[in-house]
Amino acid sequence: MDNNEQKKLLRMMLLIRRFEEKLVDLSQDPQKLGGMMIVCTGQEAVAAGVGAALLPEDVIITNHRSHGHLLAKGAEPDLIMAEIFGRRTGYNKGKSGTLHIAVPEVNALCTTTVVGGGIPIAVGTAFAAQYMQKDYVTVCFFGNGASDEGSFHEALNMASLWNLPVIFICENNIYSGAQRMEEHTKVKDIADRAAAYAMRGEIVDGNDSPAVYEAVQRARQDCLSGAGPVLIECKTYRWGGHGTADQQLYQPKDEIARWKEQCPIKGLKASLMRAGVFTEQEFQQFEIEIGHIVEQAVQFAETSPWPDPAEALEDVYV
Amino acid sequence: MDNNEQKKLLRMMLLIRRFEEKLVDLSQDPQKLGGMMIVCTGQEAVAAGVGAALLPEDVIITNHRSHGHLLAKGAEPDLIMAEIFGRRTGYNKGKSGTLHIAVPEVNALCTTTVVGGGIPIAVGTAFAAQYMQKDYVTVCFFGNGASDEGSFHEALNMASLWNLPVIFICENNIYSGAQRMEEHTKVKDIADRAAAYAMRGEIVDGNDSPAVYEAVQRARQDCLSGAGPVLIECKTYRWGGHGTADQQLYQPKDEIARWKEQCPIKGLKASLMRAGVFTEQEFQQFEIEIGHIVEQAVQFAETSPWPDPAEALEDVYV
Amino acid sequence: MQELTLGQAVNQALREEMSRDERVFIAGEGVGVSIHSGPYGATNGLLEEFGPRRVKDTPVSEAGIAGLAVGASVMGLLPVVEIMFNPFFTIAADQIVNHAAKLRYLSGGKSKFPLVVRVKTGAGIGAGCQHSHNLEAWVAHSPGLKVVMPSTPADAKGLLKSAIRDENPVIFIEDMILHFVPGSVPEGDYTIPIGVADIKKPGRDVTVVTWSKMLGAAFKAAGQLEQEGISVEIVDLRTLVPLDEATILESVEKTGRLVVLHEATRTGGFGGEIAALVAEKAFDALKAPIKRITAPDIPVPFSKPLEDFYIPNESSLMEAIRGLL
Amino acid sequence: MQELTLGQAVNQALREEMSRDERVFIAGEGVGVSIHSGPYGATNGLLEEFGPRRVKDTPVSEAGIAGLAVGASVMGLLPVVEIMFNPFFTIAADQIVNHAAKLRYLSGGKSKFPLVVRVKTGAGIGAGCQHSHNLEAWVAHSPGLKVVMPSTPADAKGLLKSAIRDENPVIFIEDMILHFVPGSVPEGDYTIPIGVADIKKPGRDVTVVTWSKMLGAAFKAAGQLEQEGISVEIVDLRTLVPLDEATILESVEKTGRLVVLHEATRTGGFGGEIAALVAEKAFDALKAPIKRITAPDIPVPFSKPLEDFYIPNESSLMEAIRGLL
Ligand SMILES: Cc1ncc(C[n+]2csc(CCOP(=O)(O)OP(=O)(O)O)c2C)c(N)n1
Ligand SMILES: Cc1ncc(C[n+]2csc(CCOP(=O)(O)OP(=O)(O)O)c2C)c(N)n1
Ligand SMILES: [Mg+2]
Ligand SMILES: [Mg+2]
Repeated sequence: MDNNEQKKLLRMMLLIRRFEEKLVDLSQDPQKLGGMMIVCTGQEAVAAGVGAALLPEDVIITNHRSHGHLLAKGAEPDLIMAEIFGRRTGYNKGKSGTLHIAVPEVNALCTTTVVGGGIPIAVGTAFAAQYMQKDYVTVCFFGNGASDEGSFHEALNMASLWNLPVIFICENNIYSGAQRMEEHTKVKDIADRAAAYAMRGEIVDGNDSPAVYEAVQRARQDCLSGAGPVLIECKTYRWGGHGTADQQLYQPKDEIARWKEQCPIKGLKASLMRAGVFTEQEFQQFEIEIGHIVEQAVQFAETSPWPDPAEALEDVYV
Repeated sequence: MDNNEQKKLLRMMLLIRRFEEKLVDLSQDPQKLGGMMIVCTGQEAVAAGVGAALLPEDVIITNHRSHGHLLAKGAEPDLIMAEIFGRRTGYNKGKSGTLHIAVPEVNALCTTTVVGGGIPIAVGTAFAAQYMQKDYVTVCFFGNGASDEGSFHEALNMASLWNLPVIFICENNIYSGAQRMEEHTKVKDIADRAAAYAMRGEIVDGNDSPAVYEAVQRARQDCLSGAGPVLIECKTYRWGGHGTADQQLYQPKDEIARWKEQCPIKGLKASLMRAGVFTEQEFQQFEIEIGHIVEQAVQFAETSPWPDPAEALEDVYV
Repeated sequence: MQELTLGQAVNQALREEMSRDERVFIAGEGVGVSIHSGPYGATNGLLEEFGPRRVKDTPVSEAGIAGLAVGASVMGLLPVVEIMFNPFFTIAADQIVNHAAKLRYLSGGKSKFPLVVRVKTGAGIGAGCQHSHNLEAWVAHSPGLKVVMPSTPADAKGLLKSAIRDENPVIFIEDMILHFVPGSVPEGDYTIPIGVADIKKPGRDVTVVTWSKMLGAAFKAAGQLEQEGISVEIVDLRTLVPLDEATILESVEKTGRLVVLHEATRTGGFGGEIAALVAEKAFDALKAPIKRITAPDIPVPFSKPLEDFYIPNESSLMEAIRGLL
Repeated sequence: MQELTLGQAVNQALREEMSRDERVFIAGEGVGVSIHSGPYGATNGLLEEFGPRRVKDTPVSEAGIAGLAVGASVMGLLPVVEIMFNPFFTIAADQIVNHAAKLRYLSGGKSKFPLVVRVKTGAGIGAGCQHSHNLEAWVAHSPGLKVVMPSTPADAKGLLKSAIRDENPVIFIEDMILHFVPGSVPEGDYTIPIGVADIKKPGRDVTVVTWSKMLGAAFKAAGQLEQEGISVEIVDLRTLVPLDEATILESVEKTGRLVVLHEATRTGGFGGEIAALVAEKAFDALKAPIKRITAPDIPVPFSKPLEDFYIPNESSLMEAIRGLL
């Protein structure tokens, strides 16, 4: 991955970070934005790394912690923000809200908040690629917790059986709600579950976005060459609670501090600067641009019209 | 396992074989016994081996192919037969029929024909043992096909997480309905799936009843000593079709012939005779006794009263 | 016209649609290589004709099968997947009710999910309550789905072809006893619109609203009552969602009396919906109480006399009708 | 009397039953260590009080959780498991509908399954259709289950205690908005029998049958209509199965008019059952059509004005009632 691409990764992570920090901020004030916000702060390297490895025709299926995935796949901050605000101008006319934003424009075809619910659907979109002999892959994002759902099992077995072009990205952020890994499963590495389907499993440092990018690139080639699906476990950490309403009483403070040391943004920035290809000034330029993008998104959302109540009746059937 | 115990295994296998052969026979004549019979001919070593390793207080949870499991756990042939005949005298007053016979009298607490449906229930009965600090184990029978259901995954993960005293017996008879192993999963051995739950997995020759017995004995000790659950895959073969209505067009004739060579009954009989501890005469004695038991069961069932229609309304609620 | 069983009619519809449109494929447990190799099987012969690319035998994984359909359909394919028996639908329920039915709405109308789920159903097959359990009321109560439940081979063919061409998720429920019952079926590209009920028999004195296998009991009762001078109109819903309210209401406005007949258990059954519709919108026309003839609120028992007791029949229907006159 | 929210009342009932009977344990996702550490949580503080043996946090495995309850209950324990939101019930549906509900029948009455499944439900929480989807009609249509859906903190306490002591599987459905609404709750061992509806407000002119959160809308409408001289009787079902037919029928026989009010979507909703019951058994008393006020047949939308539109309210109820008089 060349320097320019790495800078793009860095910029994308920063965009995700600032976009979601803004959400957390806004959600403190029920007048501005009600409800619980589920954000991926600390995990941006996964979204950015995966997004960079994909082409526009590639499909993503994602979950409740999706904003980063959608941004990295190329969705517009304005339209995501407007959807989160429940406005008519949002990607889904306010029907989805923060939890299920679908962006067919960038082939983000399903965002489901049913834990594990997207995994069998990814098998379907991958099946379609094989059936129509089209050269796209499907990436399916889910968490460590989701890997305990039956849907994970059924889906991975079918994907492997049929050699489908699908990359399963398990974002292991150590928690499933308030339960730590060791409180929801005895396996140490979710990647080990791949063997139960005779599938290749791989562990990646989920805070190292170029590493995520490389792994997904390889997996993408595997998929397109017919070598079958891959399960990639990205080891990372959720800095905040499950959502903004979570006081994180169960999350050890020193654990949080340790992981903050490994901030994916700080890490990549430092590495680029060490290599002498990036300056603090360039970073500040990113901050300014992104600050503008986020402000603009909020303004777009806030000034967008609410849907008319009766619009609720639309879009159920074709 | 001593000779006497081995003889008991042999006798149990023969009972299961003749009992089910009779069912297959009777079902040819819709006047006698309608419907499809699902039998375990060729797989008797699993039922017998497991049954012998268990104590009365141990619980079994089984599936659509259950007659052998129930007989080996100590259920009465007469009362099973009457249930299969749909008579009021059957174990479940005719409400279950061949597919879901429950025999609480011998702690066969759930026979479910929902493939995979019993596995989470076994977690519950095992949980109760741990909760009440009682020294019984739960054995859960299911097939290779069932190991593709999500319920398998959720259950094994929970059992392992909580170290529950439960033995998962996967009877791998190569088929899942009309689909061969390689048509329903890419893994070669279902036992390998245990690793996905950090559980011990083991492969046993499912046509060798003493071997099954030994494996279950060991697993039972593991369970009771708190070493947690075990997945035992018994490699065996379904001589007949899925049920009596199945013409087996998809089952290679030479494959069937090969497996018939490895008949679990023939094998154990030969081994005992080779060891000089068993005679053809003793075997014929078994045949006579068992022939009598089976005839008696059929007679009991045939002469038992049908339930009154309105009895259908009973037993829904306590 | 050809004589086909409902199973064969389904088979013909699948064959014709697969020939017509390359995007159609079928998937499910044993839809290709099956334990039942008889000629009545709904998917019989399709593997031989269309090959393993378009006829996918799956693992025993109902959630996976349904998810396959959801994902394939959003990419533009037209999946027709099978859930072997209605009780196993429960395992696929999340995919169907929370995903197939809702994802279009959640996309703000941008995506569509043109899939069909074929579900086999019904008591009378001697397999007990984990194979026989009519749950059409569940899917009818799940906005985003269409629900079709044919009673004759011709309807099955015409409706399945429409279901496959429909751009929405359609749950297509086939009674297993009807699978073996023959009837005349139009050849060629015969379709019936989804959402249109059918007056299977006109009559003056009482309306019987029914669907699927119970049409037979309705006919038997109507035949016998004719001899007593009672004229029964039989409305076969064929489609539960969208419901053809107009046909039901017109019929009741004419006859002034309604009996709803279904095989599913009583409490919470779809008969309540019909009764509620009529009690609201044709109240003034009603000359007598609305009756429901249904299975009792019990699981389907195995034993023959018990299972026979479970299934509603013409006697109880006739008794109900006589009671209204 | 103490003032508790419904969530706190559930909490108290759990605490009291766990203290009373060692066989009671709770299990579910975050029932011990939770992302919501507030005092309104239904299971708040129970881990601290009863320890990890009796308060089991589970993996995200709804089928597993339900199966745990089935297996533990047949061994004599009294599990109270939680399904976090009603849409996730679909994943547990096979265990609950095909197993918890049917296994007693399949044992010929030999075994019993005294379990409780607590399900959180309801729109108005701004989380969209995969968190909010009222499916009480599904479980009400599944013989072998009892179905309870309380509207007040006191009812929640009294009914949950009865549910835990009931020897049958009980589905106990708690509205998430009600979780935060306070009310007076009797101290100590207060129980309410399952299967008994409650006339929350007597009246003369029209019967409103409702349950759960909609009781609030019924009260608001009744209050306003009182001023117009219209007297509304409010029947709160509290239990859907077994249904208290007598109370409903007596009320309609008195008032001659019926409106059913529920939050679930219209088609196939449990309102149909009530309408059908009355149209059959109190037909002669009816002076006007039966009306249903329900959510429209759509998934629960996210955006505030859309979600508000979805939830039935007192205006549409008042309009319906005025239309009947
Ligand atoms: C089927 C289902 N069960 C429970 C929930 C509630 N829930 C939402 S997120 C979550 C934890 C998921 O953990 P994980 O998969 O690791 O993803 P993470 O939140 O850590 O990103 C739970 C239990 C849900 N949304 N869907
Ligand atoms: C949930 C569910 N899906 C499908 C079926 C239909 N069915 C009955 S047995 C069977 C095959 C099961 O194979 P396996 O688990 O290997 O057991 P075996 O029959 O070989 O003993 C299938 C698909 C069912 N009973 N339950
Ligand atoms: Mg996680
Ligand atoms: Mg098998």
